[in-house]
Amino acid sequence: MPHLPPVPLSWYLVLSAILFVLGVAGFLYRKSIITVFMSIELMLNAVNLSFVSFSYQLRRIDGHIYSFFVMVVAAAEAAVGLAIILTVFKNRGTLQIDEVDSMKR
Amino acid sequence: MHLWLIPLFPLIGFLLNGLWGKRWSKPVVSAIAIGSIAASFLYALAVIAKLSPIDTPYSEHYFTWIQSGFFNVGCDLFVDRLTAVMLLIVTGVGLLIHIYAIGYMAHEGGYYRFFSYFNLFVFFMLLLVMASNLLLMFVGWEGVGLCSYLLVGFYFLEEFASNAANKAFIVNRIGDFGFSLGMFLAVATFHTLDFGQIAAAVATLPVEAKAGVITAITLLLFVGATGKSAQIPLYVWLPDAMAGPTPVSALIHAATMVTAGVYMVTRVSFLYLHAPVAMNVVAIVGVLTAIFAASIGITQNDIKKVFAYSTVSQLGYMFLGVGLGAYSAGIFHLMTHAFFKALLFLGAGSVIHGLGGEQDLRHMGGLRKAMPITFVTLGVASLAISGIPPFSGFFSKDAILSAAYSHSPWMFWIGAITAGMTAFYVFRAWFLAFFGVYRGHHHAHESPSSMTLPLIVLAILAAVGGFFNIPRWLSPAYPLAENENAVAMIISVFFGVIGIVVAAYLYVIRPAAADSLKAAFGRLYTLVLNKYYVDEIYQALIVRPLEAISSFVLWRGVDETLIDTTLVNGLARVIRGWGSIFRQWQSGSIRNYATWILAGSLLVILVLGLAGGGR
Amino acid sequence: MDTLLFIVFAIVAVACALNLILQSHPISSALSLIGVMCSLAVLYLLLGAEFIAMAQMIVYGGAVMVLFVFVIMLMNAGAEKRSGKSWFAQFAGPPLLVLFAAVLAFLILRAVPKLRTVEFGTWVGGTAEHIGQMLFTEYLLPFEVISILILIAIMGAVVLASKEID
Amino acid sequence: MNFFLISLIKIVIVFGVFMTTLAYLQWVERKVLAHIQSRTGPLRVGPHGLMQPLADVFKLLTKEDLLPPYVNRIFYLGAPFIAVALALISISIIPFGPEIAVAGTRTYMQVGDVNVGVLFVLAIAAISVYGVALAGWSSNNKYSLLGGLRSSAQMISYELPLTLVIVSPLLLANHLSFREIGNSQAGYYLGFIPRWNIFQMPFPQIFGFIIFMIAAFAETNRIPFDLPEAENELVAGFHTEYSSMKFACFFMAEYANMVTITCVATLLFLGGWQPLFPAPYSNYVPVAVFLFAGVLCFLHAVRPARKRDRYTFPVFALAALALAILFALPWFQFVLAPIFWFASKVGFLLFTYIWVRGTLPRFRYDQLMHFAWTFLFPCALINLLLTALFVAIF
Repeated sequence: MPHLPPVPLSWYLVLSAILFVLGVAGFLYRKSIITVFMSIELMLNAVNLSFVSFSYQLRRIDGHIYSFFVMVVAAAEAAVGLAIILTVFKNRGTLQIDEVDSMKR
Repeated sequence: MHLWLIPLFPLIGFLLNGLWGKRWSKPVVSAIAIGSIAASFLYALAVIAKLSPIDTPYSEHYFTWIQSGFFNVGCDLFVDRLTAVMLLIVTGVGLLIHIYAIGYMAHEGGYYRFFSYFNLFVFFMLLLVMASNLLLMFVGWEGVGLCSYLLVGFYFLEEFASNAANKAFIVNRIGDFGFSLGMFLAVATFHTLDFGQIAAAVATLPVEAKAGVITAITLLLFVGATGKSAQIPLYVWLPDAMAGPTPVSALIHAATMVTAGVYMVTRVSFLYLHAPVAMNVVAIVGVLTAIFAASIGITQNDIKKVFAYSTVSQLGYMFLGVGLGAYSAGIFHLMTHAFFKALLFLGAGSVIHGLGGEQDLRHMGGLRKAMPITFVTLGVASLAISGIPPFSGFFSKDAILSAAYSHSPWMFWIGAITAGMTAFYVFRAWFLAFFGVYRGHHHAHESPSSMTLPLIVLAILAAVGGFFNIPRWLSPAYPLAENENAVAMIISVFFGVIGIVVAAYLYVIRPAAADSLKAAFGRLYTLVLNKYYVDEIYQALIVRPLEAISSFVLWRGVDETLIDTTLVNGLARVIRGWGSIFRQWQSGSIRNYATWILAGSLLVILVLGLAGGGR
Repeated sequence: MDTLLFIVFAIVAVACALNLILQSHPISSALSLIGVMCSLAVLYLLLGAEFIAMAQMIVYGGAVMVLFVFVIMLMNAGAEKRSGKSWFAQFAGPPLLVLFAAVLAFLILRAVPKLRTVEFGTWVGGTAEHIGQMLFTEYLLPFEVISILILIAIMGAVVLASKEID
Repeated sequence: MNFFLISLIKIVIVFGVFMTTLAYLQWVERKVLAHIQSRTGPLRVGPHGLMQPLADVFKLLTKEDLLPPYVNRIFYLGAPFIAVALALISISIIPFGPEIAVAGTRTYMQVGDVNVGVLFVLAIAAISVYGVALAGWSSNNKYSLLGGLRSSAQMISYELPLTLVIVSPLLLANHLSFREIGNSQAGYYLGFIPRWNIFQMPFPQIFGFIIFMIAAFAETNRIPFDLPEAENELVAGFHTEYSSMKFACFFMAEYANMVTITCVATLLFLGGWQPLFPAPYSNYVPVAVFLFAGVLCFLHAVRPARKRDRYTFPVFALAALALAILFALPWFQFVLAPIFWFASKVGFLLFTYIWVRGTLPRFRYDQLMHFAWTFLFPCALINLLLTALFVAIF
């Protein structure tokens, strides 16, 4: 087994940043409401990773608690959000995000 | 000692009856109401017996109510000799009137509502009496005002009742405004509202020969007292307050609440003693109110109105007493007045009850056979209020008039004349009601025993109440006045007897003479009968201009033109104008918005990260 | 060992995330997201957050994503269509994204240089015991509030989903 | 010895035993079902059909591997592997016995000890929904889709009471590691009632155990909760379109899940490897059992029902007697006794599975969901509340 040097914590943070940016990109370039929603979850996950990383850095578990709360909120958000998506789908018959713009008209 | 239990009982009664009384039968409701007052009365007796002689005030601290900087208000109750007297009056007379109300209210709607309000009133009155600082007292003060409002407007379906309630409430607000200002000034001056601490602070200050800050405080507090205790110029609500049921008039508008002003002035006497100017004002207002109200009382035909003006007049007496520094005399009169005025109202209520709601003296007459107990007890009360020895009114009124005689003779003379007028109008009412021939249509009958029993008890108290030597009981805190003045005594009794004799002559012996007298003084009579048009003057001077200002300046001008048209609509127009430019941004595409958000957060991160946020 | 694990799972996470935004079918995206979450759970374990790692699997993997997959299956959501709208996002998006990533990376590497190195097992703070103690002492109020939030979310979801649209 | 080597050995042992168990569990099931229904069951391949599992494996391996044309290829191929991989993972953290010393090295009878073992099992169980759901969806077949949806809905629904009811023994043990939970159940009340969680004072977890078992039946899609593969409605549910080895994967996953969940039940409620009887007596039990089995086999060999039994039963009898002797030796006793107790409890629970399958009819789908949400969930909640209350008070 090759011996590798230990990973600095900043790599974790950079990974978190990359995932976050990918989440934003998904939000901007995906057209299905569900996928856009999943991109939001991806962003939340990225933020959770940075919480846990900072927790490791500071040797305090507050970051864990925050990410726990983020998870719970994400669960609530998923329940309500998916219910909304279902309702939109029932009303509109479409999941394309650009076609749900009746607030404009 | 658990002083808090005393006001707690009525509060429990209020809560029980108020929350569930509608579902309970009348006996249950009355048992709760009367039981709570009786418990309170007995416990107060026990407390006083245990504490007596109450040479030093006994106080209990429960919790700190307000703590803000130097300002500290505790929820403290305390008992001293003055409080003891008031406690017994409030709970004792209150108990009798509660019992009376069972019979009186038996056929009225809202039975539970009446008793729950009544209990609430007693609770607040006890709080007022036992409070050991001005703010807590003010809670009770406002509370009794609230109950007064609720009970005056008890028949709220009648327009006159709700109008009277509103009038009582609004006029009291004016007084309360003064009271609040007085409190603010007291806080600013003494940094406390606690009676004991204020007294200690005042003791170090010199007596103010001219008007100073203490004078201002006392005068502002006295404005509150004129509102609550119906003195000139704020007396106008009390006669109208007779729209409530008669037990209310007896308890709230004769025996207890209206005397709160006198109690308050006595309670803060240490302030008044440092402000002779204010004391003079109190005395002058008192004596003027006394004769003014008495003169109106002479001409009134409504039996309750007669007694209402009599109350105003007697309150004037009390203020005359406390204004002259004879605090114990004032409290003495407060007590005897509680007995005989409560008795007068209850007797009047008994008559009204017996006549099926008839209140006009011109439609009564000859009732002494039909209602013997009412007749006798009302007679005792009339003798007491007229100051005929040995009835109670004689002692207390004499104490006040003696003080006046030695201080300022003109006040004494006005007081003495008022005493005569008092005797005249009270006996006029008595004679008109019980002598001559019956002029009404309803079949008169004696009231039930639940009503006559309190009448008898109160009659006994009114007869012998003068032998409770209140001035001596209070003498440690309020020094006894100079020796009784025999001259003053003789003169006042003389005026009283004159009043009775004239009344007997005009209304029993030669009834026609009264009418010819009316005709002779036609203009004056009309003036007095219409209460000197004070209500109309207030209407013209205060209410109309206020209405005009409100509707034209505030409503049309400020609200409609300035706020609605200029500010609200104008702002909306401006924003709409700008909005028509900016709404181009509103593309309706979520992804565009997200891009904007991204750009914005990028900006924020750049600014924070590069400009020093990240170290 | 833990370096290797980090590299492997970081690559898996990034690959899955890329797959999420490149796939056109929602269910592929959903599965990619599950992949991201599972690899993140491993990274959490490396960072000593064993409770959070398990919660990540249970809550995200087991509950949230199952809901997603369910909804996708229920609606039989097909692949996406091209859309000509949102011109601003089309043109301003890529440079902004690149700039955003660059700024974040730059700030992390420049502004927070003195970070620890991660060695598995040197600090295991996130045990269930520690988390529980924190939740029920210092974070009691947020915990209770969030439970109410969950309750409301449940009711909201039920109301929204059960509403018949005519 | 170094850590990796020990782990490797343990992995090999556990994997071998586990796979064998899975294979023979199916044989046992067929046999037991057959006897419940007064049949004989597999009999042809090997003595008493003992070679039947091997034959089945060969059959499935050599069958034609059909790939239906309209399926979503990636997910269709991936689903069985997700299912079987997740089903096999969980066994790695199950402890079969206490710490032992082999050749001077102390080790646990467990592949890996995880601090949050219970959570790990729950996490894996939560993820394993995807295998079924994806299989159903990617088959592009409405029966499969319905089966997959039903199955995932059922698993999610029953996960709630399952999780809630697991919390109660955790409260009693005050730990999330299976090993600690097993250790916490050592000892006896009054000298003879084992201190297992189902008897554990102050509030006996017998109700919790029953709820757990019901939810476990549903989690593993077994009768009476096997709605996802209800053949009269859905042909074969989510694996309608699967054949050959991919079908075998689902099959294996189901049995692996059964074994895992019975192991969890044993650890959480039945005291894991703790013996039923106090120390001196418990050592004689395995010996007695195997002796009895051996004698029984001899008796059957003397009076064989079938011709072949004359040769097979003596072999069984010898094996049983050898085991009995093994258990009588002190050192083996030390190592094997916990495994014996653990295995016998798991075996009993697995037998219950089969027993129930042979006895009960299937639920209707709405009844199933109704049962989960309106009965089982409140019961689990009440059980949890009561346990927490008693734990807090005592």
